[in-house]
Amino acid sequence: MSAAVMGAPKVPRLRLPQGREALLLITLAVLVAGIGMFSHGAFWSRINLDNLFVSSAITLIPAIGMTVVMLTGGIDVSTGSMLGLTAAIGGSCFAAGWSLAATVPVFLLAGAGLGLVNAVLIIKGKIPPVIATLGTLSIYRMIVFIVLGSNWITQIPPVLTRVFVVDHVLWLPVVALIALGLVIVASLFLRYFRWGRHVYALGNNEEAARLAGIRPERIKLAAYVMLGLLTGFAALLTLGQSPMVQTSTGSGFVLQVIAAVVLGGTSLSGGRGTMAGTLLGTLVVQVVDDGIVLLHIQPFWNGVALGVIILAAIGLSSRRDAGGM
Amino acid sequence: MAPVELKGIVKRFGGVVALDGVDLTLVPGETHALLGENGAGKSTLIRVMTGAIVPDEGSITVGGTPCRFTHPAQASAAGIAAVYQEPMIYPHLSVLENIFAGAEMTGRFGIVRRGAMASVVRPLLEQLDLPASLLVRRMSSLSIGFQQMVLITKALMLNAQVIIFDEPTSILSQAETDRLFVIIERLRRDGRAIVYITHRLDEIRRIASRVTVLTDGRVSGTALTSDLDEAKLLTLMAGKASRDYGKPLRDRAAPAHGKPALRITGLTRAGLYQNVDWDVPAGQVTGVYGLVGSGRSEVALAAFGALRPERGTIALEGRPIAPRDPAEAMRLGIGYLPEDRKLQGIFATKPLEANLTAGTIGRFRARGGRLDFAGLRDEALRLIGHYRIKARDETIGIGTLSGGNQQKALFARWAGQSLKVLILDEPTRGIDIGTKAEIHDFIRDLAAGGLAVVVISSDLPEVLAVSDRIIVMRRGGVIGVAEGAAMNAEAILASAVGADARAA
Amino acid sequence: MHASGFDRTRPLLLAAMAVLALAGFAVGHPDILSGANFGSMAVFGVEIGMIALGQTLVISGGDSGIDLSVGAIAGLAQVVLGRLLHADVTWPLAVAVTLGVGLGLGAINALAVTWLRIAPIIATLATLFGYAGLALVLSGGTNIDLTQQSSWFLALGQGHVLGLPFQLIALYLPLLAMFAFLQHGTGYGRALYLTGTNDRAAALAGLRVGRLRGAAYVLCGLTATIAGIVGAARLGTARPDAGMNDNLISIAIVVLGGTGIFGGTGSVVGTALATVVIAIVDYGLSYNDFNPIYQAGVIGVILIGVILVENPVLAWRARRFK
Amino acid sequence: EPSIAFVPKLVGIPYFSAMKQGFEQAGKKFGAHIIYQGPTTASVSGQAEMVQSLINKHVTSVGVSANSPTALEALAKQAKDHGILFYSTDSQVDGPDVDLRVQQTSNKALAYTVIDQLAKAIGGKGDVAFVSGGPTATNLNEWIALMKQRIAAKYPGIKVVSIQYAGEDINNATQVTGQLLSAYPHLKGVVGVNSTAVPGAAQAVLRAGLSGKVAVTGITDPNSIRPFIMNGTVKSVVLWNPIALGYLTAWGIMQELAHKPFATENAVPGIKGKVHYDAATHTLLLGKPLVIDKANVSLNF
Ligand SMILES: Nc1ncnc2c1ncn2[C@@H]1O[C@H](COP(=O)(O)OP(=O)(O)OP(=O)(O)O)[C@@H](O)[C@H]1O
Ligand SMILES: Nc1ncnc2c1ncn2[C@@H]1O[C@H](COP(=O)(O)OP(=O)(O)OP(=O)(O)O)[C@@H](O)[C@H]1O
Ligand SMILES: [Mg+2]
Ligand SMILES: [Mg+2]
Repeated sequence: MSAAVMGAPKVPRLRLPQGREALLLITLAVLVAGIGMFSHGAFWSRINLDNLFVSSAITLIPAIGMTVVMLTGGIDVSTGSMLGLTAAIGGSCFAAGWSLAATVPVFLLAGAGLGLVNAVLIIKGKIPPVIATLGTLSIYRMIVFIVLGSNWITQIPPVLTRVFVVDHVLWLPVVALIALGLVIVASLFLRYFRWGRHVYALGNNEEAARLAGIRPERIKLAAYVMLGLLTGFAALLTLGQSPMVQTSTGSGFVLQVIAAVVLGGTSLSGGRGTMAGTLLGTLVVQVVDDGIVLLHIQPFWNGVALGVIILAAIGLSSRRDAGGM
Repeated sequence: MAPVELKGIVKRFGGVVALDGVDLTLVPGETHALLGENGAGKSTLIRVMTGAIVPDEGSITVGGTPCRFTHPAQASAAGIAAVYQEPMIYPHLSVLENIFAGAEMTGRFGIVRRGAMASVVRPLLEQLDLPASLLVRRMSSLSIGFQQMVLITKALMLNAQVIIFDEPTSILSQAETDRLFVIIERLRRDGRAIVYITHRLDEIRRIASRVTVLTDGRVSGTALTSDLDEAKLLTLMAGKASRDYGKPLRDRAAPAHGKPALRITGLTRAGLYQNVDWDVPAGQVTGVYGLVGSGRSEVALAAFGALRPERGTIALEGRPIAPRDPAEAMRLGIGYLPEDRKLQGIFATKPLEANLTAGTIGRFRARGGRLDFAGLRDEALRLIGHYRIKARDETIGIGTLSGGNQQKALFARWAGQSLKVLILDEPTRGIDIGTKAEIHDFIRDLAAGGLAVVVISSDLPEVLAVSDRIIVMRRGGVIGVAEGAAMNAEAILASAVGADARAA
Repeated sequence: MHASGFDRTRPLLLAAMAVLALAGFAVGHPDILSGANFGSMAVFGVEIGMIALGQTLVISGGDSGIDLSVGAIAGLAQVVLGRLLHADVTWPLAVAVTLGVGLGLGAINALAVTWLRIAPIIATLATLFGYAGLALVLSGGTNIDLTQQSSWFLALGQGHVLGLPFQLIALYLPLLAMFAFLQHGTGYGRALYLTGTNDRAAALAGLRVGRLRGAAYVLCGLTATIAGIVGAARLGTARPDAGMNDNLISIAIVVLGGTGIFGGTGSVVGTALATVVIAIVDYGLSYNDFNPIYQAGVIGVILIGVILVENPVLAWRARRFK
Repeated sequence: EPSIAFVPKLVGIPYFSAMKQGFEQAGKKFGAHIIYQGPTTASVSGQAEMVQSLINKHVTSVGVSANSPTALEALAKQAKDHGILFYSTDSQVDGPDVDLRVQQTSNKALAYTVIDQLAKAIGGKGDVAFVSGGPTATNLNEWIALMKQRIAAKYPGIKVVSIQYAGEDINNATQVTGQLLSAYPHLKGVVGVNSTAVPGAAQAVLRAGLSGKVAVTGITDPNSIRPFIMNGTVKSVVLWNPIALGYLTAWGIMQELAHKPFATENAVPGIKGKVHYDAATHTLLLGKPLVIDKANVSLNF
C-alpha cells in the first residue's frame, strides 16, 4: 500500500531522480564505471564492446515486441521456442542450399506465422496469454525436435556473421545499429501515433477501450504477430552470432527477454512501460553478465552476483515506486 | 437531430430479468430523467443504448431507422455517448489521453496532435471550472471525484446528439453539480437529447423536463416533471411511504458533547492537506463537507493508517496513535468505508458473503483453525436482511449486483463491526432515495449506540440530515465547524466554496 | 463459486482427462495398470506436485505473483542437506536444518516482493540466479553422493508404506490435505483469495496484504525444499541443478489446474489433479515407447485443449444455471 | 529376441544419435531389439523416470549414459532384483549393481591428448582458458581435472586463467569466449570441453579476428567443428567414434546375456583391434582417442 494506491499523487521519500529509466541509467552508469575501472580497460576493448552490443541487440529486438505485447496486458512465454523453431526452419533452408535472399523472408514469415498462431489461440480461442503460450512453448519445441531430427544444422552461410556481427557502421556492429533503429521507431510509434496510444489504452482498461471504439482484438493480433516477426529476425541474427542450430537453440531466451522488459519498468498487468526502459533493462542485464567474466569472478558466483545486483538496483527504486500497481 | 426510440427492450442475465420490455423515447431538446430503485435496471438500459451489451429482445430506432448496436463504436457513430456509473478510466494515462482515448485527433501519418487536442478541450475545462494543469496529470493520481469530472468532460467532448449521464453527481458536491447543470441546460437548448440518472430528487426538478421511472426492469410510469410532486414520484418508484427527505430526522437542537473519540490535530501532508484539526466525539455523527478534492478522503485515510501524514497527531480516546496500516487501525477500533467502490471496496468476482465478512474473517474461527462457514453465512444473511440488500442469495458474485446494492453491501460490511470510530466516505453513493433514508437511520443508530461516526459526503442535504456537527473543508484545510443553528445549507456552502469563488 | 475460490469445472475436466489418458494408454499396454506402474507415476509426480502446491498459493495471491526460484530452492536445499550429511550431522537434524533454510529462502523471496516491492517475476528471477549460484558455490559444482547415508533417510524417497511410495502416502497427500484445508478452510485462505482478487480493497478491509502474500512465498519455499529433500533421497544424490526444469513445469501445472494468473481463483485440488494428468501422460507416453520429444508437446496440447473445451462448457453452464 | 534399452543423457543431439546408430547396427547383426529413449534436457530425474518405466516393462537389458554417477544406483539394484541386466556406457554409474560398463577411451588418455594438441598449437606455453558445459557434468569435470594434471606435469609454461561454463549451448559458448578474449588479452588458447563449447569458442575467436592468434581445441564431433577446421580457426579436436561405442556396448550386452565371459583382450566382429576388459570394474574399453583434423574431418557423426 502506498499513497498512489489511495488515489493521491506519489510523494518520493528519497531525493532520487524520478522514474525507472533514470534509475536504470544510474545503475548502468555505476556498473559501467565500476567494471570499466576494475577490468583494467578490458571492458572498453573493441572485442568486449562488440560482444556486448551483439548480445544486447539479439535480446533487445524481441524485447521490443515483448514490450508491446506486455503493454496490451498480455505476455508471450513461447518466444524462446519460437526462436528455436524459426532457426530450425530457416536453417533447414540453408542446409537445403537456398540462397540468403530466399531464406531471409522464410525466417521472418515463419516468425510472424508462429506469432499468429499464438494470437489466434489467445484472441479467438479466448485462452489466457500465459497458458496459450506455455502451451505453444512446448509444442514449438517439439516441432524443433521433429524438424531437426537429432542433427544440428551447421551449414550456415558465414556471410551472416560478417554482415550482422563483424561489419561496423558508425562504430557499432550492424545488428546493434538495427536494434537501436527499431527501438527508436517503436518508441516514436508508441508515443506519437494513434495506434501506439491505443496500445496503452487497451492495456490500461480493455473494457473502457472497447467502449471507446478501439478494437482490442486487432491490436493484440498485431502485437503478437510483430513479436513473432521480430523473433524470427532475432533467430537469423542468432545464427550470425554462432552458426549452428541446435535442438536447444533459444531455450532460456524468453526469461532473459521478459527480465529485460520488466526490469525496464513495463508492468505485467499492462498499460505502463516504455521502449527506453526496455533498452536500459536489456543493457543492465547484459553488462552485469559481462562484468562477471571481466572482473575474473569465479563463475559459480555469477548467478549470486546477478541476483544481488538486480535485487539491489530494482529494490532501491521499487520500494517507493512499484506501489502504483 | 432525430428522436431515439427504444421498444420492448428485454435483457436477461441468466435467471435475472434486468429489463423486461422497456419502451423509451428520447426527444431532442429534452432532458429525460431516469429514476428507479437500486437494481431497477437503469444502468443496464444505458448499456443497451450505448451498445455495450446486446439486448435479448426489442429494437432501437434512431430517427425511424432501426439500429442494432453490437459494438459500442456503432452507437458512438450514431451519436450516442455516455458517462457510466462505474468510472471507466485508463489509470496510467494522462487526463488528456483519457479524454481522447479512441477518438484521438491525428495529423499526417496518424500522428497524434496533443497540442490540438489540448486546445479543443481547454474551453470545456474552463466551463467546468477545472484547471488546465489537470490535463497532464496521471488519471490514477486524481481522486474519484476529479475522475468523474474528467469523464464528464470526455462525454461532452464527443459532441454527441444523445448524452447519457448515469449518476454523475453521486460523488460531486454542490458547486460541481451546479456547473454541470449549467452545461447540461446549454446542451439541451442546443437540441441534444439528455438522459440523466440520479437518486437525488431535488436535481430532477432542477433540470429534467420529463421523468421515466423504472421498477424491476419495467417502466412504471412516465410524466412531465411539472406534473409531479415528490410524493407522487416516490409512490411511482417503489410505493414506499414518503419520508421527509433532506430535513433533520429528529430534533438535534443541542447535542450533548460526547467525550472525544478521535482527535486529529495539525495533520499535514504537503500538497494534500495542511494543519487539519478534526474533533470527533463518541455518540455523535460528525459530517465532513467540502468540494471534490478538498482533502477529506486523505485525512480519513491517514487516520485509518493507509496514508502516512508528515506532521500532526492523531489521538484515539486521548491516547496518541500512529497506525501503520488499516489492519492496525482496525485493531485500535477505527473503521473506514472507502469512496471508490470498484477499486477500493468490492471483490468483484467473489460472493456477496465473502464481501460482507471480509473485515471480520478473524472472528469466525471454529475448532482447529477452521473458518466457521455456518457462522459466516449466518452473519452474511443477517447483514443482507438487516440492510435490505437486493440479491438472489449470499453466494452470488457481488460484481453482478447493481451499483447501489454493492454500496449497501460495503456499508453493511463496516456497520456490522464493533468499532470505536467509523469513517464513512460517501456512504450513500448511488443508493436510491428510499434506501438512503434507511441508511441515514442506520447511521444515526450507530451513533446512538455510542460509536463516533464521521460522514464524508459531497451531498449537502445528506450531511445536514445525518450530522450533529459539520466540519467544512476547502483546499486541504478546515474552514470551519458548524453546529446547531449554524448548520444551514447556505452558510456551509458559502464557506466550502470560498467567499471569493462565490463572488466571482 | 465457493467463497474461497473453489470452482468445480476444471477439476472435473481434469479428472475425466486423467481417466481417459489412462484408458488410452491401457489400450496400447494393458499392463500399465499394474501397481508397480502406478507407484512409479506417483514417485515421479510427487516432487513437482509438491512444488506446484506452493506455487498455487503464490499465484493465487495476485499482483502477478509467481515464484521462478522454486527449482533453485530445491537444488540449494539438496546441496545444504548433502553438505550437512557429509559433515556427519545426523539425518533428522540435517533434514530439519534444511527445512529451516528452505523457509529462509522463501522468506527472502517474500521480502523482495512485499517489502522491496519488486515485481515477483523479477524478484524471483534474481533469487533464482542467486540460489542456483549458491548451490554451485556450496557444492563446488559437483554432485554429492548420498547413497551411503542411513537407509532411514533414503527411505524418504525410496521407501514404501502399505505397498505405496512413502513420499506419496506420508508426505504428498498430507501436504495436499494441509494446503487444501489452508486454502479453503481457513481464514488465511480466504484472506489470500480476497487479496488476490483486489489488493487495494483487501488492504482497506483490514487484511494484511503483505503478510498474506509473504506467507505464500514462504510456504512455497518450504514445499520446494521438501521436494528437494525427497529428490535427494530418491536418487541418493544431491545435485545443485536438481530443480532446473521445475519452474515452468510447476507453473504449467498450476494454470492447468485452473488457477488464474491474475490471482484470486484456483485450488490446490485442481493443481493436484493437473499433476496426476501430467504424471500419467508423461509416464504413459514413455511406457508406450513414444519418442520422449512428444511428451512436452503433448502437455502443451493439453494445456491449450483444456481451455478450448472448458470455455464452451462454462458458457453453457452460465446459460443454464445463472 | 532380447530387448536392449538405452537411455542417453539427452536426446536430440548428434552425439547420442551416433551412438544409437551403433546400437542399431549391432542389434541387427546380433539379433536384439533396440529401444532408445531419453530426456530432452540432461536431467537426472528425467533419466531415472525412463529407466524406471523400462524396468517396469521388463526389458531384457537397460542402461544409460549417466547424468550423475550415483543417482541411478538404486535403479541399478532394482533392475538386478527384477533379473534385468543393467549397464552404463559413455558416462558411468557407480556401485556394485552395474553388470557392464563400456568406456569410450580412458579419461586420462582423452584429457592428455587434448592438452597435447593444445600445447602443439600454442607452442607449449601461454595463458589458456577452459569453456565447459554444465558445471555439474561429472565426466566433464573429471576431464578438466585430468587436463590440469597434464599441464602441471608436462607443460609448466601453460597457465589456466579461467574456467567458464556455457551449458550445452553454442550461443552461450560464443558469448562467454568473447568475454574471455577481452578479459584476458594475452590469451593463447581456448579448450572447449564439450561438443558445443568448441565450435562456440571457435566462432568467438573468428569473430574477434583472432583466428590463428588464439588456438581453439577440445572435445567435439566432426560435424559440429567441420566449418571451423575447414576455415582454419581450429587445427584439431579430439573424440572417439561414438558409433563404435554404441556398437560395442550392444555387443557386450549380447555377450553377457549369452553368459559368455570376457577375456582381457577381446576380438569384436566389426571393430578393428582388440577391446580391453577390466574384470574388477566390469569395464570394456573401446580404445584410444581419435584426433580429428583436416585429414579426417569428413567423418560423419
Ligand atoms: N453482468 C450482470 N450479470 C448478472 N446480473 C446483472 C449484470 N448486470 C446487471 N445485473 C442485474 O440486473 C439488474 C439491474 O441492474 P442495474 O445495474 O441496471 O440497476 P440500476 O437500476 O442501475 O441500479 P443502481 O441504482 O443501484 O445503479 C440487477 O438485478 C443486477 O443484479
Ligand atoms: N485543483 C486541483 N486540480 C487537480 N487535482 C486536484 C486539485 N485539487 C485537488 N486535487 C487532487 O484531488 C485529490 C484530493 O482529493 P480528496 O480525495 O482528498 O478529496 P475529497 O475531499 O475526499 O474529495 P473527493 O470527493 O474527490 O474524494 C488529490 O489527488 C489532489 O491532488
Ligand atoms: Mg446503476
Ligand atoms: Mg474523497
